[in-house]
Amino acid sequence: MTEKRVYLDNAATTRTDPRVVAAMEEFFTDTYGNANSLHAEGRAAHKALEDARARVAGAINASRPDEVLFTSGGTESDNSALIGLATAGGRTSGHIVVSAFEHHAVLEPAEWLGKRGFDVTLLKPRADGVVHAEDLRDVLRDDTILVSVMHGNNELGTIQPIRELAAVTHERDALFHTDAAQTLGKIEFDAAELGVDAASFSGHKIYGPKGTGVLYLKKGLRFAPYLMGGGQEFRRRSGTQNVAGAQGFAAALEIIVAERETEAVRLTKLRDRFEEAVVGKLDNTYVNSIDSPRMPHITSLIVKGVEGEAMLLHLDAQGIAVSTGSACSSGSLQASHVLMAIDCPQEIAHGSLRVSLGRWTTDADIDRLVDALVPIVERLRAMSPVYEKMFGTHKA
Amino acid sequence: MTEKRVYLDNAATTRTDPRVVAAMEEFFTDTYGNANSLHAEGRAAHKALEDARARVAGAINASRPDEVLFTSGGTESDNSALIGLATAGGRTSGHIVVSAFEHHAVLEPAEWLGKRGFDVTLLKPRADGVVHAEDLRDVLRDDTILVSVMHGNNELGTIQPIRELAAVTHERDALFHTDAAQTLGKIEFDAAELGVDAASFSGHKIYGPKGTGVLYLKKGLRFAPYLMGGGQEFRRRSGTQNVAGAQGFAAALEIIVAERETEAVRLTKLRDRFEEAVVGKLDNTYVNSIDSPRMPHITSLIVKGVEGEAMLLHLDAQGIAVSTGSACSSGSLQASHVLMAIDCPQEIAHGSLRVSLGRWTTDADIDRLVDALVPIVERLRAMSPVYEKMFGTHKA
Amino acid sequence: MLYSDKVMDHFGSPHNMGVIEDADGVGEVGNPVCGDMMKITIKVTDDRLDDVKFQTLGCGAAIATSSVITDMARGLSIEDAVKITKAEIARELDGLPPAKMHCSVLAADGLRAAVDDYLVKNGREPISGGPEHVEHDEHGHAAE
Amino acid sequence: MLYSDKVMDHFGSPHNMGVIEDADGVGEVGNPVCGDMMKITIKVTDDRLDDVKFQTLGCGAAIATSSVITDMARGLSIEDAVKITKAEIARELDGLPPAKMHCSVLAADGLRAAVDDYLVKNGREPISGGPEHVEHDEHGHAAE
Ligand SMILES: Cc1ncc(COP(=O)(O)O)c(C=O)c1O
Ligand SMILES: Cc1ncc(COP(=O)(O)O)c(C=O)c1O
Repeated sequence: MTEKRVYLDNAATTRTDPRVVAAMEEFFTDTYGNANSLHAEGRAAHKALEDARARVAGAINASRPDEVLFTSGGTESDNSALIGLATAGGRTSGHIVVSAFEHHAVLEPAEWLGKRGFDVTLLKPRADGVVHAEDLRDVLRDDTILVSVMHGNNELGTIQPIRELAAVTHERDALFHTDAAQTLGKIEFDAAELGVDAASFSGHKIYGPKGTGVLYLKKGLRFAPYLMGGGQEFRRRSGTQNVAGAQGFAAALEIIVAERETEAVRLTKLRDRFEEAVVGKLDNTYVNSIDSPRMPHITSLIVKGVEGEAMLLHLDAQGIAVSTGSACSSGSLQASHVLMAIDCPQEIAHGSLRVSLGRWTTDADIDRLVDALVPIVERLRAMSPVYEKMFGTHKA
Repeated sequence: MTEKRVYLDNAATTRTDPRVVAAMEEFFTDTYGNANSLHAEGRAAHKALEDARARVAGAINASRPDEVLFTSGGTESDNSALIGLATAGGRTSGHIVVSAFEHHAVLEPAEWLGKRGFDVTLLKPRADGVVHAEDLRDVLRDDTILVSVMHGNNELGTIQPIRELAAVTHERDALFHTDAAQTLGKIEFDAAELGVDAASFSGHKIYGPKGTGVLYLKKGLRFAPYLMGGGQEFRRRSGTQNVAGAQGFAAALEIIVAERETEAVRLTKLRDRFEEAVVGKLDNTYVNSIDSPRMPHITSLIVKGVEGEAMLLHLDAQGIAVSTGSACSSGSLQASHVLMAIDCPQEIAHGSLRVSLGRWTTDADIDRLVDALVPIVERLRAMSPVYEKMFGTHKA
Repeated sequence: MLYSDKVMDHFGSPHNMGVIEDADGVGEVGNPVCGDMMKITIKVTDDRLDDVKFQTLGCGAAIATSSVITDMARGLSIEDAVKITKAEIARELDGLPPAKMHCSVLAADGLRAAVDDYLVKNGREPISGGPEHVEHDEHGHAAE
Repeated sequence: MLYSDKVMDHFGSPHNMGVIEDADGVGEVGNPVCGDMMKITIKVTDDRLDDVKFQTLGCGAAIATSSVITDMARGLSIEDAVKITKAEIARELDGLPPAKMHCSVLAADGLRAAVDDYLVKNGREPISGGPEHVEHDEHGHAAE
């Protein structure tokens, strides 16, 4: 990599902010105790851990610090929330609703529960990329125990009406969990205001360290711990606490929350400029869910008649990192389940491109992307045996 | 903390070695990609991850790198091994044997399985702190599917005859898992030589970062992933990989393995000197499992007629960090299940003190501990309403 | 599991440690589950506690609660002394970890036993009403 | 999911891309599951492949396998050309990720289809024996 890279895959992971790295440092070699030890080293670690917890609780407006459990990431938080809430108190049956375009870290435990006595409904979002509260209401039942709908979709960028969805869920006395890995710090997350019972977060999506996450779990809920052992985290998540990670998470969260409003304005402008440019310059190209409420940092593009991985690899060769929901990119044979869930036809879903902006994205980066992408698409379409036939001539 | 602290609780957690911190640095801010992304950032992260994996595989003598799965710690490795191996392929019953003095990260998933159709036998170690192969043979059955016995006990320091235990287990066509969180880098761990099917490791016990671990899983075993989602780690452990953590683990492991033999000699000397001194100066005091094979870094002391937490707090006030298996120290009302498992009477189990040495432990540290401990014990015994009655006069 | 500074002060430098040799009342109590043992000796004049001393085998909280109850009880009438509650002891120590509350009960029980012993020795009826009910908080095992 | 340098070379600068206008045989194949589409055109003299060109809609592997098979097939007799296997294509590219093996099949199928088309157009029997069996490797979903 000689020329400066343009990293536009911030929805996949973010660079750890150097301020966050600095904030973690002392917890490796200085305050290195086990937070459960009684001696001074342990008490110092415990204090650091609880300090991080209180700061996270404050930033998401939890009602008390012990509603915040530190985990190893979004996946663990999701798994724990789904299975821990569903099976609490030894429960072995009940109706669970998850949206069809959840992350696999929610879908798979839902499926796991479905194989073990629970009845699982996959609720489809509408074509606008949004799960509508009316649609949820229609599938809720008397025996519904748990609903999980993500706050922001990682591929489309769409924001789900969590407050309404939680309210509808609560009307039926079920619990509501939201996977907020993508929204945290990008749009407001206020646990009390949203009225959720549980929420999942991931450190590496907010310029924090990988391998860190948080599960917000409202006080007083019955919960079966997923990681079992020493009984750490108020007996809700075992394993020696990662104090440096917790401090890193807290630091990352405070920074992103402090900068949120200005960043949202800045990124929305960049995103809109990109979308206009690319749709203006490429025909048979559109932005998914463009009219829905969206997070500022994600654009999901459909470029008809090309395959996503091919675009991705050409962009990469030109120094630009993006991602795609195309089948081929994932080692799977099917295009992204997210695009399928909004009824994007399989053929054109293969032409999806996700561009996700971040803290260090500049105007120049967007220009470079547009300048690189247009000829790449034209070249790939020219290579295609079916483009002319299917979509007519492409722009000169 | 004005005077230099003496940290003798290395079995609880270790200080991250500055060399390990240095090894992780670039993976926060430089090679920060998602190891599953196709672009250059992703490929670089992937390369770093696979490099770490290969180094870990080499250090534990795995037969191939993909036998090494990165996890969030010893607890997750233990939970995953027990539940993932027992429930693989949808299995819902079978006989499982775990030793009675396993870490709770093994005992709790065993109990969880016991409540869900599996039949669990808790195999007692003998009074010498060792699980004997003959005793295991006696409890194995035709329907035994899994045995888990730890490599080194975290409280007693005793080494279990894993090779024999695994062989006896394999005679009955069951799988063998060992929790090697305490032994890794302290005594040799050779997966092939030991003949185990699965093994758990924890980064923060080997001067690596907290929140990192490894599950060794022999190739070809059926396994139900415990963390479910994106299908990372060869579809055996989901969650965006913690590349910095994996590199930190690998660096920590390579360092500790390289220094193992000289450290073992050094620490054994220090430990033996401590044990002789303290038993010489305090009557009614002995070392648990002193004649059994033990790891170099752990001493488990029983000081009759005093309570462990009181010793611990007084030592701490004098700048020395140790731990205890006493009930009171843990927020539990029962003394350590490990001491109970070797039939240590409850009254004297309360007087347990664990001293665990580490990389930075010096001769002077041991002297300070002995000099501090003797008068503390004498003072506490003098405060006791029952010491004279129960144990006669203490040394002048 | 964090102790307040006050607990640590009492633990580090306990008050009134020892045995009153010519005690008017002796209370010996123990929590066999936890392994704590406590002995309270009292000196009484006109049904008022002139002196209170303790011996304790136990954890930091056991020692601190023993120490603080001797301070609290000294100079009180025996009627008031037996009314000292678990909650008051914990308050006096700026709080105790939930798992340690049983230790404060033990201290109160020891004092009551000593007062009763004094009364019975003097041919009077015991007044303490027996040990305060021990609530077992939710406990678990060591986290490491 | 890492591609070899050879795959990336063919993908970045594909060989023999395009359509032979007066082709003697045309093969059009597609993998509807994956969305790959491939068109191979051939020029044949004395049952020998003078020229082979491709058009492909698909991922990096689809493009690279198309490109490399045109190199491999050029100059071969039609008998030898239809014998090119999935494994040979992968070997020629220094390997393919397991999940991408189906793309190399597609390339071989395209070439066979073109040869058969040439034969049928000339009133002869097709010789390819049809498409090579597509083994579906174990696939999963995106990991992110
Ligand atoms: C919406 C969503 N949920 C969950 C996850 C999983 O989080 P992690 O990678 O921290 O396990 C991700 C990203 O990977 C995500 O985008
Ligand atoms: C023997 C043993 N197993 C498992 C664990 C749990 O490891 P971790 O704290 O990394 O989850 C520990 C230490 O805590 C241990 O000593």
